[in-house]
Amino acid sequence: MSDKSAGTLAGKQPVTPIIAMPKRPAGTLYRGREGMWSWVMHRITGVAIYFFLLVHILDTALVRVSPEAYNAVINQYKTPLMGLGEIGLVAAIGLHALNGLRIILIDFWSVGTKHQKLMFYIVIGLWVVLMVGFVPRQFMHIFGGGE
Amino acid sequence: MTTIEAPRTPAPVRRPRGGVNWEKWGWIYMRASGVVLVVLIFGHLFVNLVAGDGVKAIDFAFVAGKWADPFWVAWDTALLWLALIHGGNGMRTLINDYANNQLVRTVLLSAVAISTALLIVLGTLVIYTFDPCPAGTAADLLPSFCPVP
Amino acid sequence: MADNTNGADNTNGADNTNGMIEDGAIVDGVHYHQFDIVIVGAGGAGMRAAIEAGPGARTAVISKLYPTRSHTGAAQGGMAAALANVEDDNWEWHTYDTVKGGDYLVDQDAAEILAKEAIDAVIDLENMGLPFNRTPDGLIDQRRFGGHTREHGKAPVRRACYAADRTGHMILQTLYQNCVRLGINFFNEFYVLDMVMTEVDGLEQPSGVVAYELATGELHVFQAKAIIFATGGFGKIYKTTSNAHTLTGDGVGIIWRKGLPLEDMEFFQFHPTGLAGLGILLSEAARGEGAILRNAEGERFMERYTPTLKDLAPRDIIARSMALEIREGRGAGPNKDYLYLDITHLEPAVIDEKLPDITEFARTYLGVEPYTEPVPVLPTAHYAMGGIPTNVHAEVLRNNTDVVKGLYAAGECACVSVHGSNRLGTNSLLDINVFGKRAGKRAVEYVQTAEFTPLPENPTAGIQSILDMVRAGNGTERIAVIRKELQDSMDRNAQIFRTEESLKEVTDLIETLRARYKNIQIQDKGKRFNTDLLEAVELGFLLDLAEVLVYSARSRHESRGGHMREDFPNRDDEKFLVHTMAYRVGDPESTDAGEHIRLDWKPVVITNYPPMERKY
Amino acid sequence: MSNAVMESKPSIPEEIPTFTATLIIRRFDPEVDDEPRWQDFDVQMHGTDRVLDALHKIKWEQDGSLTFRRSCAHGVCGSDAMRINGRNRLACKTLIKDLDISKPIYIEAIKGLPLEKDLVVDMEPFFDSFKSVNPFLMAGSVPKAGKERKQSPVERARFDDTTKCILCAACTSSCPVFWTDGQYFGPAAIVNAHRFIFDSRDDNAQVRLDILNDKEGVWRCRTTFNCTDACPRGIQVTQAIAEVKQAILRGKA
Ligand SMILES: Cc1cc2nc3c(=O)[nH]c(=O)nc-3n(C[C@H](O)[C@H](O)[C@H](O)COP(=O)(O)OP(=O)(O)OC[C@H]3O[C@@H](n4cnc5c(N)ncnc54)[C@H](O)[C@@H]3O)c2cc1C
Ligand code: HEM
Ligand code: SF4
Ligand code: F3S
Ligand code: FES
Repeated sequence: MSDKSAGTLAGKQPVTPIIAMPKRPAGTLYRGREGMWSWVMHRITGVAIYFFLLVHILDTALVRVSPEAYNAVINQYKTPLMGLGEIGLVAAIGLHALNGLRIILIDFWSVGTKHQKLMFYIVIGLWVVLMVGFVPRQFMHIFGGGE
Repeated sequence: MTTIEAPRTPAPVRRPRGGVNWEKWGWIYMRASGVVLVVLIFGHLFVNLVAGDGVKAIDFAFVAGKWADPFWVAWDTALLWLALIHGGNGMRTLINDYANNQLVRTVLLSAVAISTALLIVLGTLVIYTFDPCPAGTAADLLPSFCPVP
Repeated sequence: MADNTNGADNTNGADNTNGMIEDGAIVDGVHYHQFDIVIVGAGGAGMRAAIEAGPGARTAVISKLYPTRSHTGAAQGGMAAALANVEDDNWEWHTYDTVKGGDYLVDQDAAEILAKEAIDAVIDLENMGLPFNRTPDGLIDQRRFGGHTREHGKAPVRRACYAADRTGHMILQTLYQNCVRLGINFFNEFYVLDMVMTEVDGLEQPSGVVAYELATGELHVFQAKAIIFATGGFGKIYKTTSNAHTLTGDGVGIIWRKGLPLEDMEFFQFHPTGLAGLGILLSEAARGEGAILRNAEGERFMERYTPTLKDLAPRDIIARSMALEIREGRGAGPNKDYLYLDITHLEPAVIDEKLPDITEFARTYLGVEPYTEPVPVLPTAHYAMGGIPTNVHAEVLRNNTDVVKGLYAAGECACVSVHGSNRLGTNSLLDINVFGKRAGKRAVEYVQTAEFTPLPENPTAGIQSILDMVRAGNGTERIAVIRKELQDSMDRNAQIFRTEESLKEVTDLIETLRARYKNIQIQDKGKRFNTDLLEAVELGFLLDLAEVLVYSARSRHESRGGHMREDFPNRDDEKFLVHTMAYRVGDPESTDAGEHIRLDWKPVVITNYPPMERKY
Repeated sequence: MSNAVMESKPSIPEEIPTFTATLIIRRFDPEVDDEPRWQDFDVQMHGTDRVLDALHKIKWEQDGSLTFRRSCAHGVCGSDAMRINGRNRLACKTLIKDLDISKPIYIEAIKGLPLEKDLVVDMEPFFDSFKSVNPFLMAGSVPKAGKERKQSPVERARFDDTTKCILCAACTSSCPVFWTDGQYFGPAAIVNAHRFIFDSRDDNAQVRLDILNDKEGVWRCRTTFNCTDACPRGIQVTQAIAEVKQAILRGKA
């Protein structure tokens, strides 16, 4: 940094401090590490899956109404847009599930807390593998030829 | 000299415990169900989205075909119950964390409880009262094992 | 905020005609409280007293810090007691070491009590839950410490009971935990700034204390039958010090301003191993575990000064030897102005187990890796041997013989005197426990029969005028500047080596600083959490205490323990085997210290150990 | 002459060049402000200076009304936990040079406890939680008069980590669960319960386990590890909480 404020050195009179710039956050975002971000992610994915589940049960319930109704709705799942959504769903479930296992290991494995960061990166790694396996296939299914 | 009102907060009131320890059992349940759910969900996703033609393959006939097998009936029932209670309990924690207003909290908690319960009942009914070959439906919509009318 | 204040806005008891105001009353914005015993200070000494007093009498502990923030928590090395758990030892040897360590200025009856009751003091703490380190048989483990020997100086002995290198932390926590267990009333972040005295039968008697509540800026008067001062030390008169920013000697200063005497103020201990440039302490425990002091040439220079005890000689001797090494050009570093503490020959596992904190200090603050590099160290102002004179029951003395009824002092602020002119390491944690307990016990006995002393007409007048002076002051001086000038000069002129010349210089400076202090201005004019205001008040105490220290030092024409006069390099038992007693007299505003300080002398109690030459 | 040695003393800091650091501090004066505001200060610092030194410099040379708690200045008293660049740290243990000084340093009070003034928060709720876990030895046995209770070094080591706690609140006020409603006991209280639950001399572990088996007890911990990361004493806080959870599940310490 520059030496622009050498004048503030041990001066007799107080240097009037510069009043803050107008827009500052009310408070800074807490800069947690792996543990905190994995939790944030776990929460968000958990809620997302829950809401998906609600909808999913409702649509499946249409099988009791009539095959036509069910098929009409389920066809919506087959549009490219929903296809992408399904990628999101799998991504969310994948993260939630893998991280859920990490949490369980932290809780029950005596040295789990010690390795939590490493396990976090393993979760991310496995998740990437999962997605690499799933995404191309899903693209094939939704965009790919086939009748 | 005026008295400035003491800025300090009163001690939080610790509510006495009673009845079932929801937090503890909830905690245990989340983990127990979690492990099982991994198998159930990935099995479910694999069969529905990956195997064969993926999502494209899903239709009434597909579902009916699956539920003709008691194995998949049991699988989906377990999935339904475990996942909904898991998710519902997760939502309960979240609401307890963020809804500070007692009224809002009660409303949200009831909403989650009701929707979870309702859907469990609904889902279970659907699985067990499912009729794979409802009368008056075009045969091409039905699974192959349905008697041709 | 008080843990247990009776918050009711009770103005019914607002009747001060008989000097008794009901507990919980608020009169003219001042809160009134009544307790049998009021303890000022929640460090080791204060809380040890509270544990004795709490169950026996209505007790309040008033502390300017949350109890667990007290500086007892910074103590690292250990607490001495001749438990003989690991090797042969007995309290009589401990007494001898204490007397000799204090260069024979120790009151030997008190030292005997200290050493004898040490054993119970340690066991009490263990029973209260303190997690001492253990021997393989499950007993309290002990380690070596400077000046503690077997058979009257033959060889170092393992006498210090310890919990890693956070013994003080564990003592403070354990005592606080037990206060919580007993439900002691704490008034945290209440600054006691004055003691109120009322004339009874021609004698000034303490009737209460006045405290400033940091959170609200309001005053509280605590009327009490017995008052125990346990406010700790005042190392902040020096710049390089192991003491906390909050150790400004308020309690000692209050007693001084009441015209009561202060004893042996010239004796201040400089601990040999402060982190160079910072003053943060590296415990003597390091040397107890085998660390070695080295000069720039890597020589273990203490072998030359104290061939028997070497690096475990008492602190005054080591600190002086270090200063000599540097003066003779064997200091390390670019300016040849510090020395090394070397623990590189110790096993990292031993270091981690026994000295984890201090190695971390070196790493954090100097960026030195103690496993592999020697740590730069320098003596640092550490401990006030002097303070409020008490007898062995912790009762405060009015003069050489008479006690002030209902007034007690314990811990570093008091002078019993068990430390004489130089305290042995680990004897202070012991002191606070032994004499804290005694103070608490004695106070309970006293309040059983004593009556409240009526409060005077306007108990807050004294402190209110000081607060008004500081708040309203719109002069040109900043407190930080005055404080820094004081501390710099004390480090230069009244540290390990002193001469008439240097002491005169700092005396003159203090007189001008006292004048400038009247011309200060603070910037925070608010009521809530006004730490600016309190720093100003604390500075007033620092100036007073520095003045007494220097004044007493000028009059002691000898060298003894922590007081080393280069112009009088020898100990002079003929003239100076006496305690200094300083009184504030006359006009405190006068610019010549001699006009408002009077010195007197008090004989040293000698029982078994006639003064001898001090060799290690 | 006699003092030549001492005069040139504080040489170590001098070797390291000075630099200017900008601190942006979240201020709040309850008697004036409705809301906290940010204020910038430039200070000249040495390489070995800590954030606490910077705050002192501001208070002593620029603005005396800046308010914060501090005492020991070397990380053992627990007074000065604050949020430095978004993380809970002790100001006296954070060296300026270890922060990225090309950017301003953000300093604000710890989160989740009522803000009183500038960097000072109300510690009462924190200490109340601490007190409510019975943080003191409750031994059933009476030791032999004048003797210590025995405890082997192994038993002693079992709870060593959690005896280091200085009650600074860095952990509790870093915990996202504690921020939500402040009802959770918080990691510090659990750490101090752990210290006694696993002390072989204590016979009332069950009492504390029951307390922590509460709605606001250990089960609210979601293993976010912020506490462990924040603890200036290096206590493995999350590990301690995990051990308490297991002890409750197994019904034995
Ligand atoms: C770094 C360091 C290491 C040490 N290591 C050892 C060691 O290993 N062995 C050993 O025996 N000794 C050691 N000592 C010395 C010993 O720790 C202290 O002398 C002793 O702890 C003092 O205890 P105390 O109770 O008298 O005071 P403190 O613990 O300092 O407590 C003073 C109390 O008074 C309160 N107070 C002060 N002023 C006011 C006021 N105006 N109003 C209200 N309350 C007030 C404070 O809030 C505090 O609670 C060490 C000292 C230091 C600095
Ligand atoms: C695939 C297997 C799954 C595993 C292994 C798993 C695991 C977990 C675990 C261990 C927790 C507890 C986290 C904690 O206490 O910190 C949790 C929380 C949660 N789960 Fe799951 N889960 C899975 C599937 C699901 C599903 C299908 C849903 C939605 C219905 C869901 C929704 C939630 C929610 C909302 C939470 C609460 C999050 C929080 O409190 O932070 N989970 N999960
Ligand atoms: S556990 Fe660590 S962070 Fe928490 S209060 Fe104790 S010392 Fe501070
Ligand atoms: S930050 Fe909070 S969530 Fe648990 S791991 Fe620590 S207590
Ligand atoms: S000032 Fe004591 S911990 Fe920072």
